[in-house]
Amino acid sequence: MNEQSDTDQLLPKVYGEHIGLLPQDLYIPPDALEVYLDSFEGPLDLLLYLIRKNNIDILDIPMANLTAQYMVYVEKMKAIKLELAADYLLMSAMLIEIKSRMLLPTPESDEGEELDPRAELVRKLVEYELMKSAAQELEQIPQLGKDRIVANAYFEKVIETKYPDVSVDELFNAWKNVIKRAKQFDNHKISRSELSVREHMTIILKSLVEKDLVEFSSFFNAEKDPIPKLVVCFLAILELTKERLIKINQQEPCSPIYLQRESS
Amino acid sequence: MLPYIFAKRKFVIESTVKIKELLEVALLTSHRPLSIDDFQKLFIEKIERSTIRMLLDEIKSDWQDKTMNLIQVSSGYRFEALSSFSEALMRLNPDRVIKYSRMVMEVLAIVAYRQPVTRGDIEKIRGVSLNPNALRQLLEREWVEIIGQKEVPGRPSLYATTKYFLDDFGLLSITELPDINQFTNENSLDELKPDNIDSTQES
Amino acid sequence: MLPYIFAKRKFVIESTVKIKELLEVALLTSHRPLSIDDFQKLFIEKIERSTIRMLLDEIKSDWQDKTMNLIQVSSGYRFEALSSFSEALMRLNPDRVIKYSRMVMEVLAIVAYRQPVTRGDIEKIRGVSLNPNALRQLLEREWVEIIGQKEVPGRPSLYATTKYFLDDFGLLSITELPDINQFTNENSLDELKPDNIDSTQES
Repeated sequence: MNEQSDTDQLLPKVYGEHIGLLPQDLYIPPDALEVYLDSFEGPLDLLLYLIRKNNIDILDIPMANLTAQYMVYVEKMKAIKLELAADYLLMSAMLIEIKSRMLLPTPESDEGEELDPRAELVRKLVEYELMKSAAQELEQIPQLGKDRIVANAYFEKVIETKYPDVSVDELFNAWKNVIKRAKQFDNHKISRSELSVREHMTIILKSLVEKDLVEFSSFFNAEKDPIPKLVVCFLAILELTKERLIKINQQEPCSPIYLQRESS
Repeated sequence: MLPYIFAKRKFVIESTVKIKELLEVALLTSHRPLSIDDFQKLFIEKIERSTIRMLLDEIKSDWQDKTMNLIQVSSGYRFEALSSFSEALMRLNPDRVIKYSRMVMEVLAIVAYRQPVTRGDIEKIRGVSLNPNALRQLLEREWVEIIGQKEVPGRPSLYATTKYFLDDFGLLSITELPDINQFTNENSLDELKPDNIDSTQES
Repeated sequence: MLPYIFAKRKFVIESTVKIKELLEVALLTSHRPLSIDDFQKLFIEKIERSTIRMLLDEIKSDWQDKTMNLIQVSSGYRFEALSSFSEALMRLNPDRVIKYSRMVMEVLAIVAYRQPVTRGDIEKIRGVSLNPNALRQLLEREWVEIIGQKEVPGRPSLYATTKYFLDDFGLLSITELPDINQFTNENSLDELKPDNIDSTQES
C-alpha cells in the first residue's frame, strides 16, 4: 500500500457507531463542488468512492454508515443541480431497503446458504470496480495515433490500370444495336460491306503511313494469295479511292502504279 | 511486339528479393495493416502464404535496431515507429489525438471484456442510464459494432469490439487484453478516487 | 521524482544519430511532405536548418538502391516508393472496375466493323454527336488507333482497330468478328426485323 492509505489508517475508522457524521471531505469550495460531484459516473461510482475513502471492507459493508454518507452527497447534489439522475434516487431506496433487511433475521437460499441482503449490491460494486479498472488499463495501452504512429509513406498512384472486360458477343450486340438504330435515319443507310474489305482498307492505309509511296503490285502476291484475297485487296483499294483516302498514280503508260495517301 | 505488351501489362517477378522489396514497400506505404491475402494481391503470380510469412520474418529482422518495428495486429502486419519516437512525432500533428471521456472508456471496457453486451447490460454494470453519445462515439470510431440482436422483448442490439479496435490497440486478439482478474488485488486507493478532489483539498 | 518528469517531457538528444533517426521516422510515418520547419518542431532543442539538411542528405544516400526514394517536392521532403512498384501497389486498393458505357461499346463496334472511320462517320452512323470521351477511352485502352487523316476539309483522323484489340478479343483477324449477314440467316429474324436492310438485300 502507498502513503495515501497509511494516512487513512491513522484516521478514526468510521464504522456503524459514527452514524450521521459528515464526511470531512465535503468541505469543498462551493464552485468546485459541482465539478466534483459531476465527476462521479453514477451511484455505484459514488458508493465505491465512499467505500474506498473510508477504507471499508467491500465484503462487510456497514450499511447504516454508508447509506447515511451516500444520502448526504445526494442531498448536496440535489441542492446544486436541478436534475439529478433518477439512478441516484433509486440507489438511495435500495440502500435503505438493504439497511432495513439487515435488521431482520437472515433468510436462507434454496441450497441452505445464508443470504446476505448486501450480496447483490456487493456483486454490482465488484463488477463495476472491475470495469472501472479495465477502463484505466485500456487507457494505458498504446493507442494508434497517440502512442502508436504507423508507416504511411507516399507512392505515386497509377491511373486506370484496370480495364473492363468485353466479350466478342457484347461487341456484336453493340453493332446490332447500331444497325437497328441506323435504320431509323432515312438519310443514312448501312450498306453491306465485307469485313475483309474494311480490314484491308486499314492494312493498306497503315502501310501508307509508314511509307509515302507504295507500289500497287506489292499488295498482291499472285502466287501465294488465294484469289478471294486478291479480289478483296483490289476492292479495298477501289473503296479507299472512292472514299478519297488514297490516290493511284501512274507517271506514264506501262510504268509502275503507285498508291499514296490523298495528302502527300 | 509481344514481349513489349507483356512487359507493359504484367509485373514480372525477377526473384524473391523483388518479392521481399515489394512486401516492404507495401508495408511502408499502407495506412492500414496488410493481411497475407493483401500481400498476395500484389503479385500476378501466385506466391505461397508460407513464402510471404518467411519474407515478412526476414523484413522484421532487417529492421531490428532501426527506426520502425514490423508488428502483427488483428487484421495483419504493419510498420510502427519505435515507441520512443511517439512523443516527438506527436508534436508534428498535435491536434490529431482524440481523448475520450471516462464514461466512453468505461463503456469501451465493458464492451471489450463482457462482449457481446446490450445497452441494458452496460447500464446495469455501470448502475446508471447511458448517454447515447458514448456508444455513438465508439461506433463512429469503429471500435465497437452491432453484431446482432438479443432474442428478448425489444430485440436490443448486441455490441462487440471490432478488428479495428484490436488493430488500434496493437492487439492480435481479445485474449491479449490485460488480464482482468489481476486488477482486483492491485488497485490502489488513489486511483479509484475522482482526480480533482485531492487537488481541491490541498490547495 | 524530478528526473523522471524530465525524461518524460523532453526528448533527450543523445547524438546526431538520434536526430537523423527521428527525421527518418517522421518521413516514413507522414502522409504529407515535411518542411524544414516541420522537422524543427520534432525537437525541443533548436536544431539548425543546415544540420537538418545535411542529415536529410545522409538519409537520402542511406536509402539509395533500396525500396524508397527520399525526394524533395515544393512543400518539403517525402519518401516515395520507387515508381516501379506503383502498379503492384495499386492492386492493393484497386479502383472499382466500371463497365464501358453503351456509347463506348457502340463506337468500338463501328470502328471494328466499318474501319477506317472518322469521327464524323461515327456520328453519322449513330445519328448523334459524339462525346470525345468515348474515343479517348478506346485510344487509351489501345483498342483503337489513328491510322491517318482523311483528305477532306478539316483533315479528320481516321480510326481503326489495333493488334491489341484482336489479341484481347482472341481474334486472328477482323474477319473473324461475327458477321451480321450470317446472323440474320441463321437466327430468328425477330431481333432485327422488320427493317434489316442487309437481309433483304441478301435474300
